[in-house]
Amino acid sequence: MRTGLLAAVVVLGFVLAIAGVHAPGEPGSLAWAGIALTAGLAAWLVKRLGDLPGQGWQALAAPLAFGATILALWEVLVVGFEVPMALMPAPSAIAARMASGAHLLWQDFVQTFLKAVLAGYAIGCGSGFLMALLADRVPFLRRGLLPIGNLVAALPVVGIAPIMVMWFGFDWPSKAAVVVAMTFFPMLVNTVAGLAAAGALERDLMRSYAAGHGQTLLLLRLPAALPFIFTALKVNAPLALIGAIVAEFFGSPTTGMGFRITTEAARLALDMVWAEIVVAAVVGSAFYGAMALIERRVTFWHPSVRG
Amino acid sequence: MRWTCLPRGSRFSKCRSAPRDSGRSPTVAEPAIAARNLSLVFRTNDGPVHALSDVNIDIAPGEFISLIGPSGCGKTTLLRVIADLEKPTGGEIRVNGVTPEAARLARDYGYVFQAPALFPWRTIEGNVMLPLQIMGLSKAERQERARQQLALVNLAGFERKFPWQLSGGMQQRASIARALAFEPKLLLMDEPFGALDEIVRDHLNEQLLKLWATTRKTVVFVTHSIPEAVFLSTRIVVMSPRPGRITDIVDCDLGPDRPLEIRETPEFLRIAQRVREGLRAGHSYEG
Amino acid sequence: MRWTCLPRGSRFSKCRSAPRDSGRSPTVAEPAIAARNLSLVFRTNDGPVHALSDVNIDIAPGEFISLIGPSGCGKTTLLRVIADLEKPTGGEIRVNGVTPEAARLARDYGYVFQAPALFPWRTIEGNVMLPLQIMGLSKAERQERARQQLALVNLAGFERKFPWQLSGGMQQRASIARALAFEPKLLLMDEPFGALDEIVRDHLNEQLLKLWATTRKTVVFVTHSIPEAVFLSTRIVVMSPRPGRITDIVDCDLGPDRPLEIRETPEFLRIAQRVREGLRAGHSYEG
Amino acid sequence: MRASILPVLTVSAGIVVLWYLGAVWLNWQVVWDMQARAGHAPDFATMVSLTLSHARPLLPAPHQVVVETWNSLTGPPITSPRSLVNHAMVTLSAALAGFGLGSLAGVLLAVAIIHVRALERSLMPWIIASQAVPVLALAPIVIVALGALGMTGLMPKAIISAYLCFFPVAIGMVKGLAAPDALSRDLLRTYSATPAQVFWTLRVPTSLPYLFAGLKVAVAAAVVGAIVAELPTGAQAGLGARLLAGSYFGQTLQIWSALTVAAVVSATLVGVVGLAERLLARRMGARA
Amino acid sequence: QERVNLQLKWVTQAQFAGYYVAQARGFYRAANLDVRIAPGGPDIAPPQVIAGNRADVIVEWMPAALASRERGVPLVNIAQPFKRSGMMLTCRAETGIRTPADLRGKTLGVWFSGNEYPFLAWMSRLGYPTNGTPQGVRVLRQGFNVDPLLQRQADCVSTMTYNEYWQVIDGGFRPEQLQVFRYEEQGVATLEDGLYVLENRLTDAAFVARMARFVRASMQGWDWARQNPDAAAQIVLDNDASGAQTIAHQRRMMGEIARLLDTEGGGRLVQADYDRTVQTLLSSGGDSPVISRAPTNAWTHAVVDAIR
Ligand SMILES: Nc1ncnc2c1ncn2[C@@H]1O[C@H](COP(=O)(O)OP(=O)(O)OP(=O)(O)O)[C@@H](O)[C@H]1O
Ligand SMILES: Nc1ncnc2c1ncn2[C@@H]1O[C@H](COP(=O)(O)OP(=O)(O)OP(=O)(O)O)[C@@H](O)[C@H]1O
Ligand SMILES: Cc1ncc(C[n+]2csc(CCO)c2C)c(N)n1
Ligand SMILES: [Mg+2]
Ligand SMILES: [Mg+2]
Repeated sequence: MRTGLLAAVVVLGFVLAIAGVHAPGEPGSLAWAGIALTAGLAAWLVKRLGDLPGQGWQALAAPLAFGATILALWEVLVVGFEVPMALMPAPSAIAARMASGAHLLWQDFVQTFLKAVLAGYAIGCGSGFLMALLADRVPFLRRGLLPIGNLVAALPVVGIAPIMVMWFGFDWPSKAAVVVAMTFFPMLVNTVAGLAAAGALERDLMRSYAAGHGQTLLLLRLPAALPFIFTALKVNAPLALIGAIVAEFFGSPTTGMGFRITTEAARLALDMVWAEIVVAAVVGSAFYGAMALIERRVTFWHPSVRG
Repeated sequence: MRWTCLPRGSRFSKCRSAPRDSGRSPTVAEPAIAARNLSLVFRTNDGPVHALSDVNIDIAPGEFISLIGPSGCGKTTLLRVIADLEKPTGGEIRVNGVTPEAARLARDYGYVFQAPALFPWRTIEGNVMLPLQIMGLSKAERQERARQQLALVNLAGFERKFPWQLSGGMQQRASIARALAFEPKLLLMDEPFGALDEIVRDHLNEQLLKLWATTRKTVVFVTHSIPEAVFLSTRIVVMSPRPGRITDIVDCDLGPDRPLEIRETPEFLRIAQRVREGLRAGHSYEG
Repeated sequence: MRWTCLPRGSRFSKCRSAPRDSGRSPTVAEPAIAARNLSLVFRTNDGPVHALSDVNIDIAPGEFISLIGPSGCGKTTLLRVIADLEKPTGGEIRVNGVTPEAARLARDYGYVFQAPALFPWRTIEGNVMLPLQIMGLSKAERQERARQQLALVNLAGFERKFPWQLSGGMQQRASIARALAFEPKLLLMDEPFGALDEIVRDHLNEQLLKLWATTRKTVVFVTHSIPEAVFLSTRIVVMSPRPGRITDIVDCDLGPDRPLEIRETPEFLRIAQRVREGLRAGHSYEG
Repeated sequence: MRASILPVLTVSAGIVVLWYLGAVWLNWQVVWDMQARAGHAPDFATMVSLTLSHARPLLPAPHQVVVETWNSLTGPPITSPRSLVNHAMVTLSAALAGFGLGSLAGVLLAVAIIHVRALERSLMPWIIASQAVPVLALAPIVIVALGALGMTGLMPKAIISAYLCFFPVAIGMVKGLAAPDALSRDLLRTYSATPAQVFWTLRVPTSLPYLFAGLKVAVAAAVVGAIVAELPTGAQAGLGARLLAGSYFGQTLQIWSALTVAAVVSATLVGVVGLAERLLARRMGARA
Repeated sequence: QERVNLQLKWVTQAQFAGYYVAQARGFYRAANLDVRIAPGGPDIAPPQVIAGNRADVIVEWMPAALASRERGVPLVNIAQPFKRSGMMLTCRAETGIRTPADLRGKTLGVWFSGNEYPFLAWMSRLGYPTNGTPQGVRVLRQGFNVDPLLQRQADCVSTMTYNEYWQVIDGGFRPEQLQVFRYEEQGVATLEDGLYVLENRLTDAAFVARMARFVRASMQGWDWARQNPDAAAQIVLDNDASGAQTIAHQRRMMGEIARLLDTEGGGRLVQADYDRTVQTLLSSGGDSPVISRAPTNAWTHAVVDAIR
């Protein structure tokens, strides 16, 4: 109840502030004091919302309130101090641009995420995983392949992106290849660590059944490794997106989020740049969220999930 | 393999100690387990630990052997060596005429560990079905056998629970069901009934005895309960610690039919007393 | 707090059953533990589990209470509720006149879990010192106490080993040493001696009794061994499962001095028999 | 250690053979075109040798990379801008600073998240969102903004590098710090241990495998971050500058030698983290 | 000495030789200036740098400068050392491309990031859509180099007379195997490398005077560089911190750069060139035109006039 009242005050405060800065004339020091007070109240609100029990909408309330506060402050500060668009556009300008450039944003999303990121992520995580299994299966390879895997997989994007463009052309496959290179290593390292996580007694049990390597893997060691594997899947989700976007910097067709960001940035159309960034952030978070959700369902037994 | 013990009452004393260094059972053709001068030393950061030293024993097929001895004397280690979970550092061991490794690969062992070792991501039923799945049984048969075994250990109704939702004793019973479900030739049980109350324990003792009597599996059984050892075994191996070694092997010819009431008979008590003395002798707490 | 039981031989029967729903000890001013209509229901994926139902008991300071009952009847759960590790879903419980949480925050509890729960990255000594470290004792004192307690459970010489280098029983003893080292007001012990052989067990029983007699701690003790319960306790609480509830509370007025030989006395055997009957009555295996 | 030399050599040998085959195959077309334009029609052996010595190959032959790397490492004096050692040091220092900052930030963040539930809920989604923001696109803005705050030189690069590497540490650490089993947590609960005590005696030791997996990923990411951050600073020095200049002038060999050095730097750092992990594990009584 | 921070558009190379020469030969010092030259790179937008107050003056191409102006960074051209455009489209002759009409249906590498407008203007003049339809051309965003041409991923790529063209030659092509289209000759040239400052600072007479000295010393540097190309190339090389440049390439570049310069004019912007640039940009069309209306006050002669 008190929280509701607080929320209402904060919303009213920000509405007034935004209207104030958009109105002609310089905001006075009194106005700034009001804005500072509203921001303080907003922080308190976020804290209260974060302490709410429950799993449903309550879990979303805090981050949303936090985000809305940041956006409101951003709008007020950028408009209030008349920061040029070339340095930092206001959220309202970004929103307007997102609406007017929706078809371009969609086209770029298809090119970068649906094609390059998804393909690269699947192949990269898959191959890191398989490499870990292979190294685990053949001790000889473990000792030989892992150091070299480290070597190859720790290559910087900036270096491989131009080479991938040379090898795989300008379209999305070269971006996917970069994503593969970026996501491979986290998956390799985490899977190797995870495969070592099964308990000694449980291994002995499988041994006493003369379970084959594959059976032990499938029935014991992979389930025990899942928390690690999901850590990699989660880390890789935003990483893959960054990789694809950065790779487009080194040659691309004339669509794609990275293409748009760099060309528009050079023209100082920062509203469009931020529109793409918003899309990237939303897509990256959703991708991560999806992985986290699957993790909760699959590793329900792990203490970190059971609580 | 025939039952080698004499029928009840045919001899005056049914309890006889075998000479220490040849733990040979009277009429053994090919022993199920044969250990010769077995020893095992663990290397640790602060010096070696002599977990087994010069262990000699022959176990005939179909025997029910109990290992008894003070905590830390090497009972678990001996079981682990038999099951090929630990390599001896000296001596020799054969299981069914082959190495422990070959026996393990032939899936001869059913091992009940001292701790339950259930997989948290599997339901109780899933845990009991684990070895059956590994042996490649059909799903229907797996479920049928798991159901039976869970009923045997009185866990019917808990099939769909996860291990952390069970009490300690229930987890241990689930782990017993898991080892029984898969009907191994050789049953290795490490204090399987330690966490159970007297009544369940008696019940499971009877069940185990029945199972053993009908299937004639070879059983190696670790327990701390002298009455339990006497009630179940054909022979009782008494061990003593540091270095872990066999101090006595007590024959226990109570015959195959053992109602619970046998525990009040003088023969029973005499054997128990003998084991108790052996145990006390090898113990550092005496006096 | 004075010892409330009558001296030996002053009454005909030293064993008396308390009425079921008022488990009040005769002369209690402020009970160390008071439970009223305590109940606890676990919600699980396939329906609720009634782990505790309508539990009423008063435990006087300085009492030694044993909980006994079939596997899964809620002994561990009751202990966990007392220790504020589980919140009851109904009823009320006070510990030393305050809530379990307040008692926990006052560091009144020493809890020996059913499983050893040793930290694998700490040596045995490090594990025993853990609570002392948390209580903020000086390093020298920590080491001194750990040494003492490890000697008490006969683990001298294993200070620098890691838990996985110990046998099951040794791990359990380490966990007992850990709980004793920190000298809590209230000792909660969940089958502490389950994995120990008779002789160590007897030894530790005596030690525990000595400790209890000198310090007059309140002890709540879970065991599956009826003789152990009778030997140690001032009262024995018999529980039965599904829903977990108290079926009987058996007084056990054997007085403070209890040599091991007391276990052969008729009074002892009578109490044991009574507990056994209570246990059997609440059990689903009867017949 | 010695046991791994033979396998490494064997696998390396296999890779080198594949690499040579790949070089011939990938460069064939370009070399053939070039020869054709010059009016030559070389035979197979000549073609093979040409594909392995082409100056602007799609895939340079291993020996070309080795020679180029060796020359640029040992040829010019270490202080000269032509020396790869010089560039590697520039990148390494930024990467190490970034790794230090980033892993510290990651750990602190994880600690905060584990202890303050409100933080996890309000902050975590935004941190994840921030990770999906393409650094390279924002790097110029970041550099300009930090420059306005008076930060130049190593710091901006270290910050971008830290930004890339704190995430794997934070995610792994959040998992690891939450990984202690219920029984161990209950034990400390009965002692009424303070959150700090639970943290140091239980959560930290349990989280170490997760932490080290995260650190290994992070240290590699730190190198990538430092390299990426070198571009908007004018790409003057560092392996990133070399990569870019090589790319700009079509000096494939230069790219590959810079890549090789970058990979060796990363792998060495990953190796050092792995070594630290093993040493620590041994102290904590891990089984051999 | 007064400080001047100069932000270049690209990495250290002979394209900026005049500034490096002026510094190395002491022309700036003689003009009582302490000039700090910051090299650029593919993701440095000089207008952003100057808007963030990290530079006093920048080297920029006019399309990008005018675009910034429309987006709130009021850049003003104070001098234009480069008179001609060095940009061209270079095609492999074997593709059969001879005239602009042959470009239909071909794959072309184009620099974006503000450098695409002359190209777009040209295509819209030719009437070719650039969205990949068969009636038009397929456009690739070209990376930093000419590899797409060498590896036949593109039929034509963008090159500068002084730089990328020679990389194509080094890549094994003889000039007669190439077909080049200079933007100058296609009538869509835009002004390159000019000096720009923020408009509001020009109200400060002291700043104008400082810039005047700066421009004069820079033009002195260009003059010297044009007359001593080899020495200028060496000076550039000495300033290359990446260590990736070669002397041969820089000498050749210096030679070509010299042809684009206008040192006699002292850096004075010719209004006709400016008007042509604006015209070209306005005709480049598309959904997102670089400038939507003719800018005002985007250049001034105040600084070059102050030199005298
Ligand atoms: N992995 C190991 N490394 C080092 N020492 C070990 C290891 N495993 C067991 N030991 C030591 O070997 C000895 C025998 O251990 P074992 O587990 O066989 O005893 P146990 O007879 O089963 O005892 P309990 O009845 O307590 O389970 C003990 O002293 C123990 O410390
Ligand atoms: N976390 C849990 N979730 C669901 N059910 C649980 C949970 N913990 C215990 N139970 C159930 O509560 C009941 C009582 O368990 P508890 O552990 O108290 O038994 P116990 O008397 O200690 O048995 P034992 O002697 O076998 O240790 C059991 O039926 C068990 O399945
Ligand atoms: C990504 C990228 N964008 C633009 C250019 C074009 N460019 C910027 S400065 C300059 C002068 C030539 O050296 C040229 C052509 C490029 N090369 N790479
Ligand atoms: Mg054992
Ligand atoms: Mg229990």
